[in-house]
Amino acid sequence: MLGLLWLIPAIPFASALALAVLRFPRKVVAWIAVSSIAASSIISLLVTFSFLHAPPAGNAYTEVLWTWMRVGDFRPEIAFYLDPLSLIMVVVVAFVSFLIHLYSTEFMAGDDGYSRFFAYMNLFVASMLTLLLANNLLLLYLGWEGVGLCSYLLIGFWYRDPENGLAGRKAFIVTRVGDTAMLIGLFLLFHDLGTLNIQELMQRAPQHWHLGAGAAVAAGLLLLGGAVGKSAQLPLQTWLPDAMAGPTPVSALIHAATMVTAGVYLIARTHVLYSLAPPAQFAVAVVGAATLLIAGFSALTQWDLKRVLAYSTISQIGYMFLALGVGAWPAAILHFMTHAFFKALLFLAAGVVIQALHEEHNIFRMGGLRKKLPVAFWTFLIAGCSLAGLPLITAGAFSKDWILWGAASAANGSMGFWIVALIGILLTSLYTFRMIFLVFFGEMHSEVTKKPGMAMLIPCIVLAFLSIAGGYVKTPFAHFLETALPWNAAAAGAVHISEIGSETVAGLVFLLGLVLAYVLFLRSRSYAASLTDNAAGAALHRFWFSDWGMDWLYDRLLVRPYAWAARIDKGDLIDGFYSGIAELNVLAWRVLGLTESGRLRWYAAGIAAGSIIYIAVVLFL
Amino acid sequence: MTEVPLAYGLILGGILFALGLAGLLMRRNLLFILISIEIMLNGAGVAFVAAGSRWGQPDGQIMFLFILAAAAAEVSVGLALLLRFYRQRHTLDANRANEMRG
Amino acid sequence: MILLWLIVVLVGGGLLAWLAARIHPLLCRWISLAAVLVDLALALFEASRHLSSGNAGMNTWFEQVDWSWIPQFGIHFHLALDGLSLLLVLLTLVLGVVSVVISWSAHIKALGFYHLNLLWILAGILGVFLSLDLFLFYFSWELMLIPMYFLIAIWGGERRTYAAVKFFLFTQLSGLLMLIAILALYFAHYHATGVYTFQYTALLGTPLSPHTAMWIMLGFFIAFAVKLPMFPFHTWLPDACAEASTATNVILAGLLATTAGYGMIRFLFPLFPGAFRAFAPVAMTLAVITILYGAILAFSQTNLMRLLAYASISHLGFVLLGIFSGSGIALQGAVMTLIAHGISTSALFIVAGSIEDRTHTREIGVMGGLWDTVPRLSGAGLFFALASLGLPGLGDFVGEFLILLGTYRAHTAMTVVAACGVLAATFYALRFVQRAFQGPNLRPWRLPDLALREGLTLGAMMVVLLWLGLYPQPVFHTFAQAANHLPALWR
Amino acid sequence: MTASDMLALLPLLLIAGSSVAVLIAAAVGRNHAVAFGLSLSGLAASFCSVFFVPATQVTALLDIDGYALFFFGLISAASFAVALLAYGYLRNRDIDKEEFYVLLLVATLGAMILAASSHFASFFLGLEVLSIALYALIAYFGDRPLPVEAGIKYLVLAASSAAFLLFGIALVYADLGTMDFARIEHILAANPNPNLTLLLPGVALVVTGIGFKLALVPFHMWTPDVYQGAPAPVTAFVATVSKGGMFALLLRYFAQSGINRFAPALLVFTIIAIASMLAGNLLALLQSNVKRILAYSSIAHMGYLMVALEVGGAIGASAVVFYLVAYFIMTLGAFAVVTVLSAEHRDADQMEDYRGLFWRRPVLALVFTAMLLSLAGIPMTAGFLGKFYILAAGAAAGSWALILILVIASTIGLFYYLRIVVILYQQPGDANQPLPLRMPAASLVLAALTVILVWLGVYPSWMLQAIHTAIGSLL
Repeated sequence: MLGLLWLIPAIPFASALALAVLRFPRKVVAWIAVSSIAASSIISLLVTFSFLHAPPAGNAYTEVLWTWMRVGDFRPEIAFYLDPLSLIMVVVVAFVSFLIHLYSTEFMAGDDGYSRFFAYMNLFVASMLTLLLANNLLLLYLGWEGVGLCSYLLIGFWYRDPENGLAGRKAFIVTRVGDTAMLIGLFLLFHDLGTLNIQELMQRAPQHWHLGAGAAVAAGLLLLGGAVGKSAQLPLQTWLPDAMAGPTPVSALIHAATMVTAGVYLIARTHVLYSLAPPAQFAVAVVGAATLLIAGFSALTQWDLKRVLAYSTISQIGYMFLALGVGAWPAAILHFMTHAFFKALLFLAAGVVIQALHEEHNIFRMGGLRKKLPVAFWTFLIAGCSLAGLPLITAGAFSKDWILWGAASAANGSMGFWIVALIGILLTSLYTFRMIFLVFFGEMHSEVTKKPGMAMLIPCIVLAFLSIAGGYVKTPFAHFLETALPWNAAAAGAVHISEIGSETVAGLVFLLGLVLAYVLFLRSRSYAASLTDNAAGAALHRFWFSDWGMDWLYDRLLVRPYAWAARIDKGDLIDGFYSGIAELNVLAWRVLGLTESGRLRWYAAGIAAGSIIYIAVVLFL
Repeated sequence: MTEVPLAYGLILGGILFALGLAGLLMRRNLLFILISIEIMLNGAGVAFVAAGSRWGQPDGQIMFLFILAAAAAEVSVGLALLLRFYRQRHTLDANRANEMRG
Repeated sequence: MILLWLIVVLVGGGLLAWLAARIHPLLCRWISLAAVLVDLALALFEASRHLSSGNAGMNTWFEQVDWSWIPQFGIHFHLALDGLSLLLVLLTLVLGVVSVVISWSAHIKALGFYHLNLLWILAGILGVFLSLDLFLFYFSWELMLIPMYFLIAIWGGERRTYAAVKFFLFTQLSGLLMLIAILALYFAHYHATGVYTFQYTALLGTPLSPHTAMWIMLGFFIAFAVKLPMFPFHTWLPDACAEASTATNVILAGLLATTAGYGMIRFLFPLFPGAFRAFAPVAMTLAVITILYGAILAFSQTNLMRLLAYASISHLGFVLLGIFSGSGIALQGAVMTLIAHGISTSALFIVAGSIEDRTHTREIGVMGGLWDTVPRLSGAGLFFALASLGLPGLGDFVGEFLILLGTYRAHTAMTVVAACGVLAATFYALRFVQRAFQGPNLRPWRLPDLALREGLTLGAMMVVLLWLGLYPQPVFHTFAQAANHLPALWR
Repeated sequence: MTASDMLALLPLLLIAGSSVAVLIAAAVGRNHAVAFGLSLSGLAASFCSVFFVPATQVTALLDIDGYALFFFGLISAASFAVALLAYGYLRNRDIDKEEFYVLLLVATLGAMILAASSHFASFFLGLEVLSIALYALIAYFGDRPLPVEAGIKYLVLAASSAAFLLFGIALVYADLGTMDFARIEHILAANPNPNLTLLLPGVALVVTGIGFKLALVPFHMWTPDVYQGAPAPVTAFVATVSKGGMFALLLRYFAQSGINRFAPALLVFTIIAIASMLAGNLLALLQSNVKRILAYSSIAHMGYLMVALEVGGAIGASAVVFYLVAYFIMTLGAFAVVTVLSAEHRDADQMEDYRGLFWRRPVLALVFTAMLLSLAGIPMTAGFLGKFYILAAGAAAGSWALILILVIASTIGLFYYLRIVVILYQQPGDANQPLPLRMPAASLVLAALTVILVWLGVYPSWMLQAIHTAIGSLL
């Protein structure tokens, strides 16, 4: 059964190829696209059962398809590696992808790029699965770039509006900045350890590098560079809000559930490296902590429903990074899973709302949709609660509380991280309920023009179920991940705080956020408005709204100088040198041409002068 | 008869040559230019004779004869061309022979 | 003998095609196509014969032709084939087929003469790849220029004269410097051994003082650097590309650069190992500058062909970097990049040419929204733009990755800067895609999409790039065999 | 003078004889065809005689060695080609044609004497025979202004430069007491520290005379005017036979008189070479008259030859001779094209006359292209091998600076050759191009020249062998 592994990415890839090259009627397109992902999901489930039923040796299975290249001692393979970590990721990705594909068949029904859309989507799934299953970093990089590409293509899917294209380009370029760092990281790893096979790397790293070795730190930081790019973490987070220009299912699939968590996966996958490089791991935690705060504040100020969700995603991935940074590996993965469920659901439900209101994105023009779109409301509410961390019931609460506790008590935890994480919970709760209250409560501002069909509702309902149930697997989950990601709950962290205590505090903070949101955005909106009425408040609002001015900064510091340098040298200044030589020759031609005056006596004088000069030369030189 | 020193002969030839050259460069009339060239050739001839006398050989004088013959031929062709030139342009000004330049 | 036939078929085919054009244009096209296809078949036959045997390192050369040509100078007509030449010969002929096919329906004045030049330049390029006598090498090297000059000067755009003359002057001057270097080596060898010979194999290991070796190597280097082209000798290429027709651009950007890379690999290190090493830091610095400079300028261009030309310059900087890095892996990457770049850049020029055929413009500002009307063409453009920006899974990535991987060992800082070149490639490639294909179709363009012939050509090139990207082993295998023959190869 | 001497002089005698024959024939009855036929057969016979004439020193004046015979062959072949060109060119003109052939034969004779001269006296005689015939040839169309102007310019300058030459010879003679090249060498070799105050200025003045004929800088200024004014076949003759004969002499003088042992003399040659290469090519850069371009280009080519001359030795001498052969072929070819395209009232010397030639007469355009590319030194042509040979000679002697300048100069030169080539392939304009005369003989010449051009460019061994033999007798 495990032998079917290669089919998991191969089927979507084949389907993408077919959709790109051949032309089918719409129904067939939808059928091919969805069934290919369904097939992948089913195979992934089969593989899971097989894996659980008869675990392979070492609790890991490698399937080599072929040797990619053999150049000197560099011999990467096209090979897939299955262990509990990749298994969980694959199953979640395949399954969520399936649901979102199903949703898309209806959501995109009216679009003239139907086939193109699904080709891109299938290609994305194939790349994502390749990324997860890769047994070496080069193949992982292939998937990594592949998902980046699909992200670019899908953000700019509605290419007629140049804004969308620019957003896609920004996303691709910003993530590629990170990718370049990662690429250099690969060179470093190969240079020092002589392989890019992940498992070999993990074995060799402790042999070659002592704890805290400079090379290990450098490698960890370079890979972190790739991770922050892909996962939209500080300082490369600026692309994700703009990426919301893509169709909503794309936001759900790529920019919430799957691709953006690739960075988390990468760091988890190479966790041995980070264990060897405490400064790098600390950087991961700091990045996560800083991002979750910054994005949380930004989320508070957005008026675009999808941008709120985008900042929320950044913030949640910040949690995952924090978990990785402090060493609470399985917590990060669990949060990835629950986040995949509830954030995908939030986007899908938001998509229902947006489509129902005729492409209205502004939450201040929504309101009172509770009655008109009940399914959307209830599923959005469930997902929102999960996101904000409604204790005991929702999946999100389980994973987040785990991270919170880990932030304090895990190997590298500290009180500071715990407090930051706690503030994050307050912010999350606040912006989540702000969103819910503004969209579904209060007065109606817009007419509902379209009711969702079953293809859109069923995925929402399934995901709503998962957003609640997904958290109950925490203990078997940790156990299952044991071989891939060791988790020592009793690790002597810096701060001793009981798990129950931490959870209780978190629950209270959640409630505080809920109440605050209720007061500010449902009971007395004027009070919220008065906060931004004064100059300082308005400035702060603008500052947060513009993502802490990072876009502005990058534009001035990097984009404009580059464009300026390119523009002034458009005509290639080097060519001026050659033109100068040509001009010089022409000048010489003109001057010499004067000697050809056509005058006989001048010519004779030339002869006389020449002979006199030569006589002088022979006599005096 | 005492021998004339080589230097005297050469200097005389040189002066003649220089005079011819000066005429060539200064006169605008083509006829005078031809005459100047004759003077230059004769200057060379004098030098030859002087050189021949230094070595006691007839070669110098023979060369002088060659020069005379060649000069005569050149002048005859030259005069014919001058005639043509005058017919076409009604002048013998050498500066007018500048239709081709550049 | 097959080696000789490879050249003779093209030369003869060119003449025949020229004559046939007076009878019927189609006959001329078919003869040209047949000639290139026959050649390709011959080359493939060679490949199958020698690669399947797998006797790497047993024979120095797969096949040789060696006749005395001008005995007074010790000049031989010496052709030989090894893995490196084989790869590049195959690339040449594949692109040759492509260039004949894409000229198929275009209205071309003086059709026969056009095909004569097309086939003869291919013959010249084959001569470069196959020559083992330095005189013959130079002979072929220069002979490539004339058909290329005609192709630009007769079938080019508005400023074709300027472009053609510029091309010719740059390459000629640098070529003559190489000739001087060849002669210097020739006499140095004579003084050392008392034998007059231009034979590559004999000249290997000529004892030279470091000073002399450096000067002679520079003579070779400059010819290759101009042809590559390397910063700051690159300015002829954008001008040439901006004026040349599509098929010409395929050869110009896809093949001429390859000859330069080939020359560096074949001659520079094996003949002057010491000088090569001493010069490597300078060359690598120039390579890195080339990479970045090309990428930045590509970003600012508005003429599509110039954009692609600068992009091509940037990619070729990687080749230079790989060759001079002194790493076997990077060298393999350089060969791979030569091949992949040959295919992908040619394909981009074909796409650009197809756009120009339809819209009659090369200005990307005037295009826009083409996806609406020519989705297949746009898709192809996207695909090759992605190849150009180094998307993993396609051939270009494999080459550039290996170059950087290998270079890292030699020079970390340069690798880091060069890796930024990969990033910069994203800027111009995406800008091209965006300006040409995306955005609103304002004009609005209503154009025919790819014809079957164009579609098949581009499709085949996509398949090749994917193949190179996912299973490049045959290429590495072939070159590894050749690498054994390069003495004291890059350890 | 023995019978074997007479036999050795046969090539010269045949030319001289045929010139007399043409004169007599013309006296009997004017007939263009007869004069043409007689000249051709004389030239052909002279060419053939070269192959069996024994090498002999005929008096102190003429050294009919392998080297001289080689040049006899080259010169007579070139004159043969010029005669063929002239036939079509003259045929339809209202002018006496027979004297043209007489003058042509006499000029050829002069050039041949130069090639065989081993003595200053024969040098001077050959020079005068050549020059005086050329004055008349250049101004052959005496009723037109340009040829007459060209003739007068050439006459005045040639005569005055001859005066320089003679004065120089006189100084050398005064110093050394001999005008025989071989004896000069002998005397110089015997006396390691000669008195140079007379000798070196003498040599400089001799160089002036030679430099004028070869159009070396700064004695070059007449060249474009004469090239432009003279009828195209005569220009071809001036460019090839006249310069070729003179260069043959220069090489012999250089190789045999031991003049190359004086550093100042070599310095002069170096200056001349560099100045000629650069000035020649730069002067032609944007010139719009094809004949003038070819004139300037010939200055540069003489500069290249000077580089090889200076290198000396067997390789330098062979390079000179091979390059001269190539230069003869491509220059004749280029002027043949000019001739073929010339109309009755004027020569096709304007750039515009060539616009779009490829589309009207593709073969002619390709031939012209081949000639121009050969002049530029592109492979597959004799010009390439010539340049290769010169570079090889320079490299052998280690004259890196000189060959570097050569390379730069020839790149500049490439520019204007390409300018003409470009014009050939442009779309024809509507300018009134001259309606060319029909010239089958000239086409034959072109075909033959093209074949030899490519033949030498691809397979030069036989020629190299012949040159090797010829040089053997010189050194």
